[in-house]
Amino acid sequence: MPEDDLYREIILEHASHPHHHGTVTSATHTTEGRNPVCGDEIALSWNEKDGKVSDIAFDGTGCSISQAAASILCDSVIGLPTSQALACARSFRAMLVEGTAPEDDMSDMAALQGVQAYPARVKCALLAWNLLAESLEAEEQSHD
Amino acid sequence: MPEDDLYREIILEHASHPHHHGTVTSATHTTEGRNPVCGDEIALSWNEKDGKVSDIAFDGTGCSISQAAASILCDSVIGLPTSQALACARSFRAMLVEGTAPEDDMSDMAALQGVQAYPARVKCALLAWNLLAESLEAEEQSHD
Amino acid sequence: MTTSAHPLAHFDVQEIRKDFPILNDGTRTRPLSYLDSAATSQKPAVVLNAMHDYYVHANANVHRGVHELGDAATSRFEHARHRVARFLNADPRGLIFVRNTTEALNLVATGIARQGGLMASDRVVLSVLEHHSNIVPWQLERSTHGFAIAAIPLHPDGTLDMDEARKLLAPPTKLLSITYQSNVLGTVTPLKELIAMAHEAGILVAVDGAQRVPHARVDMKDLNCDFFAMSGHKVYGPMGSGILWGKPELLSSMSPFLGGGSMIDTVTFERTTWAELPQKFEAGTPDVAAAVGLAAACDYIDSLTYEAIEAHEKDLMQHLLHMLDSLPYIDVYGPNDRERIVGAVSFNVRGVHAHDVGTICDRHGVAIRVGHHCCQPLMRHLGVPATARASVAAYVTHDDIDSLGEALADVASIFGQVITQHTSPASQMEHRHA
Amino acid sequence: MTTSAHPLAHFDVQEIRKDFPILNDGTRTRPLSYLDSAATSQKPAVVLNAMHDYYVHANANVHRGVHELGDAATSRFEHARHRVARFLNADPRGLIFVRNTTEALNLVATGIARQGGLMASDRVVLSVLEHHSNIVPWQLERSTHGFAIAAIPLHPDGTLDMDEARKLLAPPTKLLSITYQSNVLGTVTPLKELIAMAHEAGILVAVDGAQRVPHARVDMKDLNCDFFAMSGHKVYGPMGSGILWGKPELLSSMSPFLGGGSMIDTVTFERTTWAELPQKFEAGTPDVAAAVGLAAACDYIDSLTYEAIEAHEKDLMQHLLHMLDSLPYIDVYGPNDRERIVGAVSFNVRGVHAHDVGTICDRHGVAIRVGHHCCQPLMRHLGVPATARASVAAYVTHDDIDSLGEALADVASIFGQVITQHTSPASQMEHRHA
Ligand SMILES: Cc1ncc(COP(=O)(O)O)c(C=O)c1O
Ligand SMILES: Cc1ncc(COP(=O)(O)O)c(C=O)c1O
Ligand code: FES
Ligand code: FES
Repeated sequence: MPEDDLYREIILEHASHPHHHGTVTSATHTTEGRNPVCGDEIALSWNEKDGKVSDIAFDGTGCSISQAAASILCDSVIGLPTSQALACARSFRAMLVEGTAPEDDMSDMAALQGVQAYPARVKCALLAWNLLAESLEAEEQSHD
Repeated sequence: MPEDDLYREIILEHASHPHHHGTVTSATHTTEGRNPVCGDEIALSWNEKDGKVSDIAFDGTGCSISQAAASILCDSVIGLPTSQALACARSFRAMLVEGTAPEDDMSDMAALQGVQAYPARVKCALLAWNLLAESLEAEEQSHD
Repeated sequence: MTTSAHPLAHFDVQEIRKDFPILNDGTRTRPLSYLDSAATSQKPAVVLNAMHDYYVHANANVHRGVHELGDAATSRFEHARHRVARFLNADPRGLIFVRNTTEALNLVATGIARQGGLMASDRVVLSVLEHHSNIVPWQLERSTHGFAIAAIPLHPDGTLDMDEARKLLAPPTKLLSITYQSNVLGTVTPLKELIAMAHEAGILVAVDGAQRVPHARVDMKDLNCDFFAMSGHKVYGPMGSGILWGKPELLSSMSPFLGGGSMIDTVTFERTTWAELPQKFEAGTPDVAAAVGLAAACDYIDSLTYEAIEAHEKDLMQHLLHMLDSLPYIDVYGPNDRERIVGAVSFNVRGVHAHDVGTICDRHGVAIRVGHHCCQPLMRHLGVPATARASVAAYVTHDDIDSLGEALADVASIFGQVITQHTSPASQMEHRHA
Repeated sequence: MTTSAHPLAHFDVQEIRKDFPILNDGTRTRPLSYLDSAATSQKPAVVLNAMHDYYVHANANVHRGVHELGDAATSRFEHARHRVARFLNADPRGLIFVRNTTEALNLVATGIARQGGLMASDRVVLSVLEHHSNIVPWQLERSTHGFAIAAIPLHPDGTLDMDEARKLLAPPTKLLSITYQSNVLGTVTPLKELIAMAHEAGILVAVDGAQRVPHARVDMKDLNCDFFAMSGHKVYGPMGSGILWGKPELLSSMSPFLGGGSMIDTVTFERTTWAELPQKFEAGTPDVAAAVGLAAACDYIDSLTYEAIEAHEKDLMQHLLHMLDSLPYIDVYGPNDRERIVGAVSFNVRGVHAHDVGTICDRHGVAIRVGHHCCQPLMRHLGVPATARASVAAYVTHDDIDSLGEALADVASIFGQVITQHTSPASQMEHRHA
């Protein structure tokens, strides 16, 4: 086995000790979704304050990829303006779907790049990220 | 084209000028059936007297093979004891289904031997003959 | 004979025939003039190879695997879906793989009726042209849901009575299901006009496209029908391949058709919820090889181009109709304007049963279809129990049609006496001396 | 590794592997251990060749032609029907070609319910073991016809609670539809006992045989069920092939399933009558190639003999279960008596999601299935969201199973920390030093 392109240390670490696991109290936003292939579900809850994601958490169970991706998501967008959080979700999506190289500021997100080589698992990595993107996009549109 | 193995002169003659076409008046037996492949129908009617087929006729339309076979049927069994008529129908069937060589006394019936080479047309040749056989077999059983 | 005379000079039918293994079957003892493509087309090697390639490199069940072959099978299957969708200029989410046109039309009938979309007070409109596969599915649902069925009548030449159509496309009609091209007469229905009329009255339109796609480009966006059914096996694709396309928003609100694996979201004994489109309508293990083969058939048609196929087939039909019209003992069915007869033509040898005609053609190595062509109501309209039908395809040649002409002359000579009874002596003479 | 140790010494798995092109795919860059045959089996060359041969020498539509190819196609199709009927020791009149088990079970549910055979006061009995394809078809008919559905519960080890079965096989139950062998647990249900109980109470029995036919001879006369569904693609046959067999007298009195060509006698818009069996249930152009391929698969199995396949698979399952039971971090589902686990086994790596197990196995070239296996009620019974499943077939070797063992050790080493949390230190040690 070559150096692991999927189950990197950092992923396993996030999966076994996820950050921001649980629900945000009195969240301004909640959303949940299911990966239809496996039936796994993830729920996101966050607080938006002054146009920023002031707090965020995820709940639900699933494979290590989906859990790590959700944990990394929370780490990555907490404190960001919502527009930047959305941009972040879009870069992540582009990295996995279109194969775009990860940007410099993607930090732990880039660790999931290896998922691209596992078509059946892309849905896992995107589960939480798609939920966030869809929710922020819907919000953006309603502001237009 | 070699000498015609299907549309022999005798078949065409029976088909264009069928013998015993119509219905027998005050028939003791009537039966009708359809070839499911084409939808063509034939009706047979006959009189049984003293254990013999004293009169017989056929009605309905269909291809030349079915019409010739019905015409030849009427010619062949008229006047025969019913048991012999049934034997006749069975020999005919055997000739077409099992490829048995025609017996000496089969006369015009043997002209239909060529149908065997045309699987899709065997049903045509058997249409009237099967009707007769089934009817006589049912009668035989009810006498047991 | 090549068709080098027609405008698209690069279309060489002899070259095309090389693509079809069955047309070059060395084990045959006599020639084959296959004029029965409307029943099922022959398959080019590229289609057979695509299926074989799937089995040898990628065979697995789809949508459920996390293993390499499962990924490969799923990706080939979904690629096929997108390929066929592109072929039809259709939204791939609405593209459901089925076995054939028959299954596609049953899917529509069941999906709508089961959802409560066809009730006792409603009406479904068909036409007298329809194939049984666009009649019986509606009757089966009628037996449970009790709606009415009406059929647009035909003019004597088999064209639709558009005045009657207009009257029927009004309340309580909920749905029009109609053929795009008659498999018996070769005529094309005025579908865009019918669809506009129907939509104006809030009526859904399902199209039986089985006989159209073999002969002309069909474009879902342009046509704007609600449902479209076709058989892959009639367009150079494999047996067991077919398509139902439907507008995604309609399919989403419909009841599923078959229940089973892949089409569900969650299952409990109390209540089950459905998967998203298109999986919702693809229960159980699909025939991945058939889908892959159909996609290859789309590639094949596009490589020939519909323009070239249409030009070639038009030339063939002219030759065919000219031949039939020149034989005094032949009755051709359909409009007098022969330009309107496309891809297939029905006829009878006067006084001779169609099955006898079929058998004699077969003895000349000419494969035509005889019978009611699964169109008993149309046969009743034409007043005949059966017809003979010759149909063309990209690989058909003038020679094939000339062989049919010879076979028909043989029918005339074998049944000469019968024909004489049905034909005027003058025209009979003409033929005898031809 | 060959299985020369087992009694049938002429069974050489390496020779058998040569029959399967995909197992000898020179384009692969890594080995393939295909342990997912329960999803779909690989196909031997004889099956692929039979289909190709059909397309190259006999392709035409069936039942309607009077031409040579039509005869050839019809005769190959009907020969296939008789071949498969002989394989199942079944009356060929009751043998209907379908796409897969799912379609077969939908056919039974629709045919009975539409005929009025399942009404609001009736009950259908299933079991908690069932695949979605033996649950959802009944629910779809329930939505129209309103009958009740009940499920025979399971003991904790996944075997049927026969006491509860006995109670349910009584009025108002009209029909029992049940699996012969679990696709998740590999257990075989006491079918003959259930059928006897059901018949005593005048209850019809439909059998989902999808997972049984790959592993053992099934005999319709001996089993005496009323309906039997199977997938050809799971028994070395092509995708798109499957069978519903039913007692002819029952099928004759049932409503048709799909409406269309070939299944009718006469059609008018007012009233349509049905063809005789088996055509009544085969609407539209069938997939002749799939039927021909399935018949070739029957020939293939008979050439290997079920006796040899069973002995070989029993040996494989012993090796597999021994390996799984020796790994302390593995939970195996099903009865403790491992002899009762046939053809397939489900397990989980404690603390690790089944999809992660599946992906790591895949990286070792080991194809297993992970997920709910279209058995969500059974997953709920087992108290897990998903399992990993390994299944065997004639072409599987000890090496394939050893590769799975290595992959599982890799799972353990990647997820070591997680597993530690879920496993006792002692057994954990044992594994680490193995
Ligand atoms: C027990 C059982 N029933 C039914 C099915 C459904 O088979 P298919 O997908 O071929 O319709 C399967 C396989 O997936 C199965 O294992
Ligand atoms: C107009 C038309 N509709 C429907 C069908 C049915 O197609 P299939 O038998 O492929 O379901 C056919 C062909 O037989 C047809 O010509
Ligand atoms: S397997 Fe369910 S989310 Fe990854
Ligand atoms: S074709 Fe109808 S009986 Fe011969």
